[in-house]
Amino acid sequence: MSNNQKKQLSPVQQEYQDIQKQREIKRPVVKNCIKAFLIGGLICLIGQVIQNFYIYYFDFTDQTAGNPTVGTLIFIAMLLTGFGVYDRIAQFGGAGTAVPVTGFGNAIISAAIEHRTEGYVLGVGGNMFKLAGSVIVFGVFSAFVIALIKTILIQWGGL
Amino acid sequence: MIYFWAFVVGGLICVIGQIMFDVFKLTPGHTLSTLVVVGAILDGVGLYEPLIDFAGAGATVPITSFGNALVHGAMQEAEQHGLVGILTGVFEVTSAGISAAIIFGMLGSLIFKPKG
Amino acid sequence: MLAGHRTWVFEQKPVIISTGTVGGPFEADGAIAEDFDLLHADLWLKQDSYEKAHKVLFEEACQKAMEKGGIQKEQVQFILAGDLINQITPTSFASRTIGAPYFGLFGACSTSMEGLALGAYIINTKGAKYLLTGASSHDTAVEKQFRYPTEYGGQKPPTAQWTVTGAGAALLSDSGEGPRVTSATIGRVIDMGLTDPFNMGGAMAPAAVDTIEAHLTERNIDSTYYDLIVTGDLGQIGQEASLDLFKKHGTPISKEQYQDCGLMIYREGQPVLAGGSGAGCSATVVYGHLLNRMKKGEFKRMLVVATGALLSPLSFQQNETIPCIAHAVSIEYGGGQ
Amino acid sequence: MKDKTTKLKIFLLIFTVIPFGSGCNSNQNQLGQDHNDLSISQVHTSKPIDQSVANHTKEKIITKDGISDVKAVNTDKDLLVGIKVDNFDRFQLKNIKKKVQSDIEKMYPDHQVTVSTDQKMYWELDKLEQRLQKDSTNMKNLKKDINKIKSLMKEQT
Repeated sequence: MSNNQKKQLSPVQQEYQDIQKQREIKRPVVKNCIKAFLIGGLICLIGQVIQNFYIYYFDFTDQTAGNPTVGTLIFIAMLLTGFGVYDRIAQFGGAGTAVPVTGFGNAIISAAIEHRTEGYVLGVGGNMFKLAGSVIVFGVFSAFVIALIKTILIQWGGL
Repeated sequence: MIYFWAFVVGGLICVIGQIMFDVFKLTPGHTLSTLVVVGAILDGVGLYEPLIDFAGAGATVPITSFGNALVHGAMQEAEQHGLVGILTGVFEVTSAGISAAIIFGMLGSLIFKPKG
Repeated sequence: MLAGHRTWVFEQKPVIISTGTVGGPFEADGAIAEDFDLLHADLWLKQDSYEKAHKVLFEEACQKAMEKGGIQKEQVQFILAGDLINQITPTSFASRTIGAPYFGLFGACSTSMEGLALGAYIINTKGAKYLLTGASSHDTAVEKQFRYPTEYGGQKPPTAQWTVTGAGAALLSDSGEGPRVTSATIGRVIDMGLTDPFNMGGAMAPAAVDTIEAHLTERNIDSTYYDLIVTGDLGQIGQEASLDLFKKHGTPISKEQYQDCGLMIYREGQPVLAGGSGAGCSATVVYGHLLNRMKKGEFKRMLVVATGALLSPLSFQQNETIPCIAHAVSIEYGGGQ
Repeated sequence: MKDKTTKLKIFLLIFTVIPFGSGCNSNQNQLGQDHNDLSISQVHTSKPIDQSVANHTKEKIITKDGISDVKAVNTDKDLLVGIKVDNFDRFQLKNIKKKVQSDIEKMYPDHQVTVSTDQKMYWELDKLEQRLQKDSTNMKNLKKDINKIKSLMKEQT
């Protein structure tokens, strides 16, 4: 992709891009990965604590405790997003805050809060899935395809 | 011990996300969509369930589990109702996450203003 | 009048008789807070949306400029201004309040100097006696439009720049006391094929270099003519990359005289990554900080080169590259008038 | 300035993480000892509810690979077994469960056997065992508890 674009560049453009590249501040990949590992791991750990709490004190099993756990994590994400803390943690944690389900919640909640000024129907309702929508779309579609293939294979295997 | 593995596995999945951000320069949207599809594929080949058994929340909290849960719901219904079940069952398992996000999103927009 | 292809030399030397600058909380914490006429502790400015707050920013900047210049709003003949929001509504709505005839300008972050160049041209040809020009930006309103919701936890890479919350306006006239606009060079749209919307400085640097070099050649002067050449918001990367380009082209520009508004506005330690940006960045720094220093006699001649990245969220998503522009305006004060 | 604060943050994080790691380790040691001594909880076999079936099951199951602890409770009809599997053996959780289930079913064909690797099962059976040990339950309550656990285990998602 980027190679194709590179080929269309004029020599002047190419030359400048090389100069620019040297001056570009490199992303601290290793440092970012360590931060993502710690923050992401911490969120999952908190998730595990919540999950065990639900299993131990309420009538949930390993199988069924996932839902209340996700709900609780998204609730926490809502509070942190609303108080303007989540984006600060995210600047530090990077993918560590984006990949867990709290990041999914943050994407939806931040869009909802942001577009409140455009009204509840068109603003909040219409923009809520602005960021997280693609996750649902690709998740559902790929799940459909995979389940379809699997079901057909099972049925053929059965035949 | 489950806490330790939840931390490590969850952290590692996030590291994969960070590498997609920083090395491949993908937007969060692209990264998360890819991870969801990967989760769905892993479940399709039967690898995600053992990972959940092993790492607990380390595998269920990252967004990859979303893809896993979508496939799971579809497969459950498919076993009972055949091919039509795939359509009806997709949201069966994941509905909690999505509805929680919608409800808290709406609540959040009632309570909070963006802080900037 | 016209020197070369794209440089105007203003014989009448239009005067900037007064300016008004308004900033937000983040700028109040910055390096040049004392140079703002008005600082707000609240990003909302008591409005119910960021866009409305954005409008108020520019209204207040114009108000301040008129107040300091001792001019009633009925006397203002034109407004030439713009911002970054879709269809530049904040500026248009602010102009509705002021009620003067209005040119809405869009040059992304170069709008401030685009307005000053055009305004000086109008004054120079006696098209008006008093006119207002300026630009504004509001951090969260711009973020909302160009990037993600403000509360979304997207990690910004170190090449990203922080959009300034602020508005700067200048009142121009054909006579009076104050710094004078002596010439302007209008920029071409330059595209070096960069695509990273989180690295504007790197994309805009060639445009700044192109305009500065055109300006020097067409006015037939040396870079030493200016005490200060200040770019709009190239940030750290853009500044270094443009210095590399000057070196390569053999244009002698020293590091000391070459500065950047985006690097001046915030102090060290603020989380602005590669520097400030936004239409309000060059407007507030030039109309506030730099003109104040000029009036104190710290320097006499400066060339302001406001740079703009002409992209939209749509063009970025359609994999378009980022075209950029830079307009240069020379401002002189004291000495040989 | 900025760098220092970020470094500090990292240190803080590491310090919060270390206790978790070490906590886990000590836990593991305990479990290991449990395993070595085969010190599974024994519940007395006398009246009113004979737990010899459960006890015997536990003795058998604990010796299997990958299983670090077992809890079991029985009535005249039901036999509930909660097993705990640790570390990398958890990848084989489903297989281990299946094997244990079929083994116990062979041992006690007259009982309806429910085996689970679920935490909930383990904890609930633990509570039941303690109650049985203290004689603070009777046949009726025990059956009620067991039915409740069984219905919980049937719930999916």
